[in-house]
Amino acid sequence: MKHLTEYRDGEKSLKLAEQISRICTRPWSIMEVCGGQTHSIIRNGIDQILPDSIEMIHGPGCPVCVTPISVIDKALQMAARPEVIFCSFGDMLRVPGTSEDLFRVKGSGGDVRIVYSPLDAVKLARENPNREVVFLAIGFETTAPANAMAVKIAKQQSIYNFSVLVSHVLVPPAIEAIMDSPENRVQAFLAAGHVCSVMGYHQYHEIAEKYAVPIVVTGFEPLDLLDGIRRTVMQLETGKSHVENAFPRVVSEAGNEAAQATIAEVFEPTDRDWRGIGMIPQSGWRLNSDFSDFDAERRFDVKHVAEAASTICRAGEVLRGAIKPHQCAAFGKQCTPRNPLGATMVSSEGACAAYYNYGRFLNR
Amino acid sequence: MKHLTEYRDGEKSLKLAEQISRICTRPWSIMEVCGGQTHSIIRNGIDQILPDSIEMIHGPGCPVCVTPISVIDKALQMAARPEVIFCSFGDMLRVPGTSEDLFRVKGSGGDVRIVYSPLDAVKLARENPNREVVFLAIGFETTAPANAMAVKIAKQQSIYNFSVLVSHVLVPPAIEAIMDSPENRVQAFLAAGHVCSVMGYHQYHEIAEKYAVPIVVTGFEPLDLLDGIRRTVMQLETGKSHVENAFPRVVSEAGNEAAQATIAEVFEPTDRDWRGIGMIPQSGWRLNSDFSDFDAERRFDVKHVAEAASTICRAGEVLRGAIKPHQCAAFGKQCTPRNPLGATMVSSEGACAAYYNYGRFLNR
Amino acid sequence: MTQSPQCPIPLRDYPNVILAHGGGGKLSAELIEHVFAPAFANEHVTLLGDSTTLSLPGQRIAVSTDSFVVQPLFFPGGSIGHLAVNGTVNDLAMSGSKPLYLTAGFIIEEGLPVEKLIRIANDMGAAAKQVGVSIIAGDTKVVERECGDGCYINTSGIGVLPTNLHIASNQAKPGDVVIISGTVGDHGVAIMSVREGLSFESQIESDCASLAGLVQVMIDTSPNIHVLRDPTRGGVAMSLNEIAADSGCGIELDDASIPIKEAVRSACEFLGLDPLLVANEGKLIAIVSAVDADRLLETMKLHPLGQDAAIIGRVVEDAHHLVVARTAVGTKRIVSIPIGEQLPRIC
Amino acid sequence: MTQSPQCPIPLRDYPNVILAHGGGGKLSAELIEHVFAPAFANEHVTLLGDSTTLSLPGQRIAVSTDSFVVQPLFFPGGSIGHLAVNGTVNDLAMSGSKPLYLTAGFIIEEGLPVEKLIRIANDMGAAAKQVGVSIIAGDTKVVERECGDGCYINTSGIGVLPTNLHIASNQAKPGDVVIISGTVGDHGVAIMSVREGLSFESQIESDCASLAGLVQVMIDTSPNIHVLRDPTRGGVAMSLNEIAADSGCGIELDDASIPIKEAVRSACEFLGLDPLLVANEGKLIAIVSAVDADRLLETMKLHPLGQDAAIIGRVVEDAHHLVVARTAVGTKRIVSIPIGEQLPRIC
Amino acid sequence: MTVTNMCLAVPGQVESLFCENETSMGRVNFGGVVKEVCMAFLPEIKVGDYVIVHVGFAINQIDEESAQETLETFAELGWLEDELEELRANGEEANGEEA
Amino acid sequence: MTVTNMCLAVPGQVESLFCENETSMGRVNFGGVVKEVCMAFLPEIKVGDYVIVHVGFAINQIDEESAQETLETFAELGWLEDELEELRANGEEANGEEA
Ligand code: SF4
Ligand code: SF4
Ligand SMILES: [Mg+2]
Ligand SMILES: [Mg+2]
Ligand SMILES: [Mg+2]
Ligand SMILES: [Mg+2]
Ligand SMILES: [Mg+2]
Ligand SMILES: [Mg+2]
Ligand SMILES: [Mg+2]
Ligand SMILES: [Mg+2]
Ligand SMILES: [Mg+2]
Ligand SMILES: [Mg+2]
Repeated sequence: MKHLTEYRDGEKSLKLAEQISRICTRPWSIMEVCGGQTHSIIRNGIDQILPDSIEMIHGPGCPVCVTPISVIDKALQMAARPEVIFCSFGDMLRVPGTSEDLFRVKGSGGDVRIVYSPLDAVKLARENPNREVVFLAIGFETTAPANAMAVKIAKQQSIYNFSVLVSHVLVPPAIEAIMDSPENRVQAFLAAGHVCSVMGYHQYHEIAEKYAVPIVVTGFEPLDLLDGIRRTVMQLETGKSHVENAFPRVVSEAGNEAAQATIAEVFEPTDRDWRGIGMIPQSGWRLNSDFSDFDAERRFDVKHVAEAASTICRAGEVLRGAIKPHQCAAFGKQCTPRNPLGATMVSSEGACAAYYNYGRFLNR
Repeated sequence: MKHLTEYRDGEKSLKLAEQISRICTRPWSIMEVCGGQTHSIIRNGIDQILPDSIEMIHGPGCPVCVTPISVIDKALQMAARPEVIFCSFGDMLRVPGTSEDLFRVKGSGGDVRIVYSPLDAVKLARENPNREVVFLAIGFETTAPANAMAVKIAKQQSIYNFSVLVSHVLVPPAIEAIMDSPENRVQAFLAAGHVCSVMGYHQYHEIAEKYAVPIVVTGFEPLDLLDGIRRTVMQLETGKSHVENAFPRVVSEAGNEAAQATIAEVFEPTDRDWRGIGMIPQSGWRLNSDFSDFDAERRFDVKHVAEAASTICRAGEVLRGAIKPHQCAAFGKQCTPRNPLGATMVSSEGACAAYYNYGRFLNR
Repeated sequence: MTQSPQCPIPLRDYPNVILAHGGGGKLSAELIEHVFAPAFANEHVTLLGDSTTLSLPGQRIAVSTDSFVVQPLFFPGGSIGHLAVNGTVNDLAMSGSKPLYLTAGFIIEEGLPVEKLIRIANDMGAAAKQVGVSIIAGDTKVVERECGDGCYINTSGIGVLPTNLHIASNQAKPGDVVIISGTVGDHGVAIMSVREGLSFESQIESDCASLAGLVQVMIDTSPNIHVLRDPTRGGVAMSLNEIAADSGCGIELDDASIPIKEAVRSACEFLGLDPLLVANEGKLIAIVSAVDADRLLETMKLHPLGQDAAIIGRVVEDAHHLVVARTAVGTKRIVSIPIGEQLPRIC
Repeated sequence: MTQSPQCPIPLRDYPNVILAHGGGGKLSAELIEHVFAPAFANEHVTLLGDSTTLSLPGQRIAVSTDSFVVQPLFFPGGSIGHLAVNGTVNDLAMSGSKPLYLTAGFIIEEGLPVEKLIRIANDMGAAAKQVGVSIIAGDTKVVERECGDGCYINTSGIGVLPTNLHIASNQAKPGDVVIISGTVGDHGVAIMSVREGLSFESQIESDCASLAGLVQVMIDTSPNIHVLRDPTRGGVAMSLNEIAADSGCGIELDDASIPIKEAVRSACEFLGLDPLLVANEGKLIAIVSAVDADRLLETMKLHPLGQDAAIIGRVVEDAHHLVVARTAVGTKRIVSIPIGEQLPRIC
Repeated sequence: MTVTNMCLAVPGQVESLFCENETSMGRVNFGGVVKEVCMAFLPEIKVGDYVIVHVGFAINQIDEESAQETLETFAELGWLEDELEELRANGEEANGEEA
Repeated sequence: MTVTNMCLAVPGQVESLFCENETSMGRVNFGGVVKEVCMAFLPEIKVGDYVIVHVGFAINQIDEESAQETLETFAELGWLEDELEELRANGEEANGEEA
C-alpha cells in the first residue's frame, strides 16, 4: 500500500535506530501519547532496537482505556433497555464497568451492535424508526469530527431516535496534567499524528514553552516513529524544547479546518474524568446546547453508580507513565486479555494489552 | 375418559349397525352436516358396517372447507403485512387461496401463528402492543361464542391492536339451501350435536316440517352416530319427519343461552358466500356496529381478488352431497392432502381428506 | 473458571454464552475445558483437535446422524442432551449394530445460560456412559441472538455390526409379526404439554431412553428379526408406512392391541391427534418371523424398556403398501403418514 | 415437484422452506427425494432410514465433526456447501487419513428459498465428488423464523488411516520446519468483504478447497511429517499456538516469509487485523523434519493447492511454548491467540 | 399432525374455578390431562361437573342423567324392533315431535 | 480478533466521488480493497488524491510532496550526525520553532 509500506522498511529502521544510539549520550524518557503508537512500538519491537538509555513511556492516549467507569456503567444501563440498539466500536465491548461489560449485557439480551463508523449508527436509526439507537461517542480529537458529523446529520435529517453518549477527551490538557504531576518522569512527547491531522499543532507551542519540553508530531509506522524519536532526542541532546512536525505528509500547523468547524458546531469544552487519572479541567468535549436533544444521558434516566476503585489494578499509573505494565504485580497473572482487570488490558492499544500480546515473555 | 370411551364400544356398535340393517327396508340417503361427524364416520368405518342401502352423504359442515377464497385471500394479504401477527386455527394454514396459502406466506416472512383458542390471540395482542394482531374468526355456531367473547374481552380491556377477520357460517340456512337445490338427494339429516349444544334445536322444527325431512341431533362417537342414524332410519321407515334429540346429555332444546347472548351482543346476521356452494342469504354472522372497530377488514385496506373458479375440483358438489369424494376424477391423483386442489382435501374434517386418509383404497 | 478471590472486578466470567465462546479462541477452549471435557470424559475424546483416531473391532459398521432442535431444552422426562445421545444411539441400534462412538456438534445461541449448557453436557455424558458409548469429537459454534434457539445439537454415531445380521426396513415379509416395545406417543405428548400456547398439565413424561440394550437381548433371542425401527418423528404411522413401502408389503394393525397410556390417549383426544402419529423416543418396532414372535415378546417383556411390549399387527401382501388398522367396530381405516407437522421441534 | 399443468391452484409447491419440510412427513421426504438425494447420489446414501451400513477397508479410522454457520451462505469463492464438505474432509486429512464418508445434518430456517437449498446441496455433492467422499447419511430439521439463519450444516466424517502414520499436533520437535501451503487469510477476508456493516469491495476469494489430495502427495513424499493442521478459525496464530502447547515447544516465524496476498494485507491493515489471526479454508500447516523440508516444499509447489507454499518458521525449544515472529526490523513479537472473535460465523 | 381439528369438543371434569383478567376460568381435567378453560358461558357450573370444551371455552355441561339413560338404552339392545313395530303400527298420523 | 482498533487511520486513494443522503462521499481504494467513505471534511479533494481514513471519514489528504521529502531524508541516512553537530554548535540560543 502506497504511503504505508514505504515506512516499514526494516533495514532503514535499523539504521535510524542505530543513529539514534549514536547521538544519544544520556538516558531519556519519552512519552508517546497515542495508543496507536504504543501498539505499533510494541508490535514492531521498536523499543527493542532503541538504545537502552531511551525509555518509551506509554501515555494515556487509548480512548478505550481512559473512558471512565461511570460512562461505561451508563452505557451498560442504556444497552440493557429493550427499546435501545446500543452501538459502539468493537473495542469497548469488553471493557469492564462496575459489575459487567457490554458483551455480558449482549449475552443477557441487550441489543448491542459493533459499528465501524458513527454513520452506521445513524443508518441503523434511520432503518429502525421504532427503536432508540444510542451511539457511544468516545475518542480523541481524531474521532470527534466523525462523531460530531453523525449528530449533525441526524439533526439535519430529523432522525430523532438517534442519540449519543459522549465522552470525548483531548490530548493537550492530558499532556499538561502529566507535566503537572509530581511523579512525572516524561522529558519529551511524541504528539499523536492523527490527532494533529485534525487539530493541527499550533496549540502545542505554548505547552512546549511552558514546560520546556520537546514535542514532536509523529506518525505510526516504524520509520515515522523512529524519525519522531530521533528528532526528540536531537532536541533533548541539544537542550531544545520546541514543537516539531515529523509527520508533514499528513499534519499541517492548522489541521483540518472543516473538521474543526464541525466539532465547534456540535461540541463544547467540558471538564472530564479520565479513568485511572482523575478529573482534568476542560479536557473533553460534550454536546453543546444546540444538540442537547441528541444527548443520550438526557433521554434515558440512568443512575450514576459510585466508582469502585480497584485495589490491584495500577492502570492509572500505567496511563500516567509512572510504571510499565509488567511492573504491575497482576500483569499476566490475575490480569490477562481474557480476564482484564483494567481497561489498559482490554484494548489492543492499551499498554498492558500491547505488552501482553506482543512481548510478555520477551526480555526487554 | 368418562363420557367418551363408553360411546366407542365396538360390540355394541356392531349390534346397533345390525339392528339398523334389520329395520331398513329401502335405500336411504342421510346427510351428516358436520365435518366432525364425517371424520368420525370415516375414521371409525361406520359407513362400512351400515347396510349398503344406507348412503351417508357428507355435508358442508367443515368450516375450513366452506370459507370462501375471497376471505382467504384477504387473510393472506393481512398476514403478509409486517406489523401484523396473523392468528388462525391450524387447519386453515394449508387452505389454498387464489395463489398462495398461509403456510407459504409464513415461509416468505409473514408472522402467522397457530392458536388453539381465540383467547390466545387476545393474549398475544395484550403482550405485543406495538403489533397488530388479527384473528381469523371462522366456524359454525359452535365456535361463534368463543370468537364473540374474544372480541368482547378485547373491547372491555381496550385492546385495540386486536381485530378479527370474520367469516362465520350457520347450519340451518345451509340445510335449507341443500333441500332447495334441484339436485338434492338428501332424505334426512343428522344435525350437528355441538352446534345444537350452543344454539339448541328449536329452529329445526320449522325446517323438518317445511321439507318433510327427519332431523336428528346427533353426537360424534360411534354409538352416538349409529343411534342418530337408527333414529333417522326409524323416522324414514315409518314416514315420520320431525326433530329428534339423540344427544341429550349435551344438547337441550334451548341450547346455551349465555353463549347465544354473547353472540347476539357481538354479531349480527349477514348473507354469506360458501366456498363451492355460493351465496346463501342470512347464512352467516358478522360483527355488528358496536364492535366494528375490531373489524380487520375495516382496519386494513385489502383488495378483493376475483375468485378463480377451479376447472377440476368438484368440492362444491362434494359439499352439497351431490357426489362422493372418490367420484371426483382428481381424487388421489392430482389432488392429495400434500397437494390439495380444494379445501375439502385440506382439513381432516373435509370429506375428501377423510376419504383419502382413512379409506382411499378400501372397498366401499 | 474459578474467580480469583481478590479480583476487584466481579463477574469476570460469563454467566451466559457470548459470541466469543464460539470464535475458536481462548473462550472456546475454556468452554471445552470446563464444560464439555469433564462431561464427556473418556480416553478418546479430543474436542479441540481436527479429528480423533480410533481402532474399530470390526469392519462392518453402521453410521447415523441426527440434529436435535427440541423446544423446550428441558422437558418432563429428559433434555435435549438425553435426546441427542439416545436418538443417535437408537438409530444405530436399529440396524442391530452395537453403538460405540458419537460426535457432538453444538450450535449455541448467544445468551444461553452457561449453567444450562453444563446441564445439557452432563446429561449427554450420563446418557453416553449409561449405554457405553464414547463421545469422541466435538464442535461448538455460537450464533447471534435470534439466529438460534438456545442450543441445537448434532450427534453422529458409529456402531459395529455383527456380520450375520441383515436387519433393514426392506426385510419385512408377509406373515411377519409387528411388535411394539411399549406405550405409544409418550414423548410427543410430554413435549406438547410444555409447549407455549398449548400447555397443559399432565404426568406424562418423555420415554427418552437408549434402546441399545433391549436390541442386544432381542437379537440374542431371535435371529429372525427382519426390521427394527424407532418410531420418532412421524410416530408409528410414519415408521410402518416406510417399512411397508421399502419392503413392498402391507401392514395390518389392531387398534385395540396398541398400548397407549390413558393420559396420552386423553391428551391426543383433546388435541385432535392420532397417537400413532405422535413421536416416541424410547420405543422400537420389531418385525419378526411369526415363529419367533412369542418368544421374542417374552424376552422383551423381561427388559425394563420392554415391559409393555405387545404384538400389534401383522405384515400382509398388499400391492398398495398400505398400513391399515382394524377399528373397534371391526372395520378398517388407513393409517396415513403425516404431511408435515404443525408442532415442530419435538426432537 | 413438477406442477400438473392443468392444476387450477398454482404454486402448490413451496418456493421457500416451511416448517412442515422438517416434520419427518411427506414434505420432508420430498425434500430428500428432490433436493438431497440427487445432489448426493452415491451407492451408500440412505437419507431417510435410521442409519447406513458400510464396510471399511481398515480398522484404524479418523473421525471428525464440524458445524458450519457461515454468513452469508454464498460468498466470493464458495458457499456453505463447499465449506461443509471441505472443512470436515480437511480435518480428516490432517491426521493423514483418507477421507471416505460424510454425514450431513441440516438445520434450516423456515423461509429459506428452496432454490438456495438446492444450490447448497449441489455444491456439497460437487465438492464430495471432487474429493471422492460419499455423503452417506443425512438429517433435516426446520426451525422457525428467527431461530436460525438460513441454513446450518453439520458434517461428520470418517477417514481410514494407514497404520504407519502418526501425525498429530503433539509431534512437533525442536529443529522441525514449519511450512504453509499458500497465502494466508484469504477466506476470512473474503467473508468480511461481504459482511453487512463492514462490506468493502475486493477481488479476494475464499481459498475454500479440499486438502486431501495435497496431503496424499505430501505423505507419499515424506514419512517425516510430524504435524498437519488446517488453520481455520483463529488462523495460523491459533493453530501454531495449539501445536506449540501440545508439543511442548516454541515456534519461531519469520514475518517476511509468510505469503499474504497484497489485497488481503491491505484489507487487514485497514480492518486492524493481524493476517495470522484470519481464517483459511484451503491451507495447511505442515511441520516436518528439517531434512525433508526442501523436498516436501518442492512437492507441494507442484500441486495446484501448494503453488505458493513456503517455509515460514522453525520449531524451537521454549519453556513458555510461545509462538514468536521475527519482525521486519529484526525484533521479535509474540503471536498470541485470539480471545474470541468479534466477527463470528466465518465457517 | 394438525393439532386442533377446529371442531373438536371434548368432555372433561371441572377441577377448580377461578378468575383471570376479569374472566371466569376453570381447570378442566380430561382423563388425567388438565387445561385451563374459559367458563364464561356456564355461569352455574360447579366443581366436579363435566363440560364440553371447544377452542378454549366450555360450551355446555354434560347432563349426567341423560348420559346414564342413553347408555342404558345402548345396553338393552332388544328394544329396537319392538319400538319399530309400535311406530309402524301407529301409522302416518302421529308425525309429531318427540319429547 | 477485534476489528477496528478504533484509532486506525489508513491511507487510501480516492477512486470516485459522489453524494448520498445529502452527504459528500467517496470510494477509496486501500491497496486493492475499496470502501465508501464520508468526504465531508475534505471539500477540495479530487479523484486520485490519497487520504487518511478514520471510522468511515476521510480526515486529511496526504501531501505527496512532503511524503516524497520524508522518504528522501530516510534514503540519505548520512545526514543525521552532521545535523546534530550543527545543532550542538549553535548552542542553546536558537531554541525556536522549526519551519
Ligand atoms: S496489568 Fe491489568 S491490573 Fe495491572 S495495570 Fe494493567 S490492566 Fe491494571
Ligand atoms: S378430491 Fe380434490 S379436486 Fe376433487 S373435489 Fe375433493 S378437493 Fe376438489
Ligand atoms: Mg481444523
Ligand atoms: Mg439418524
Ligand atoms: Mg433418529
Ligand atoms: Mg470444529
Ligand atoms: Mg429466540
Ligand atoms: Mg429412527
Ligand atoms: Mg472437525
Ligand atoms: Mg474444521
Ligand atoms: Mg434424522
Ligand atoms: Mg434471521
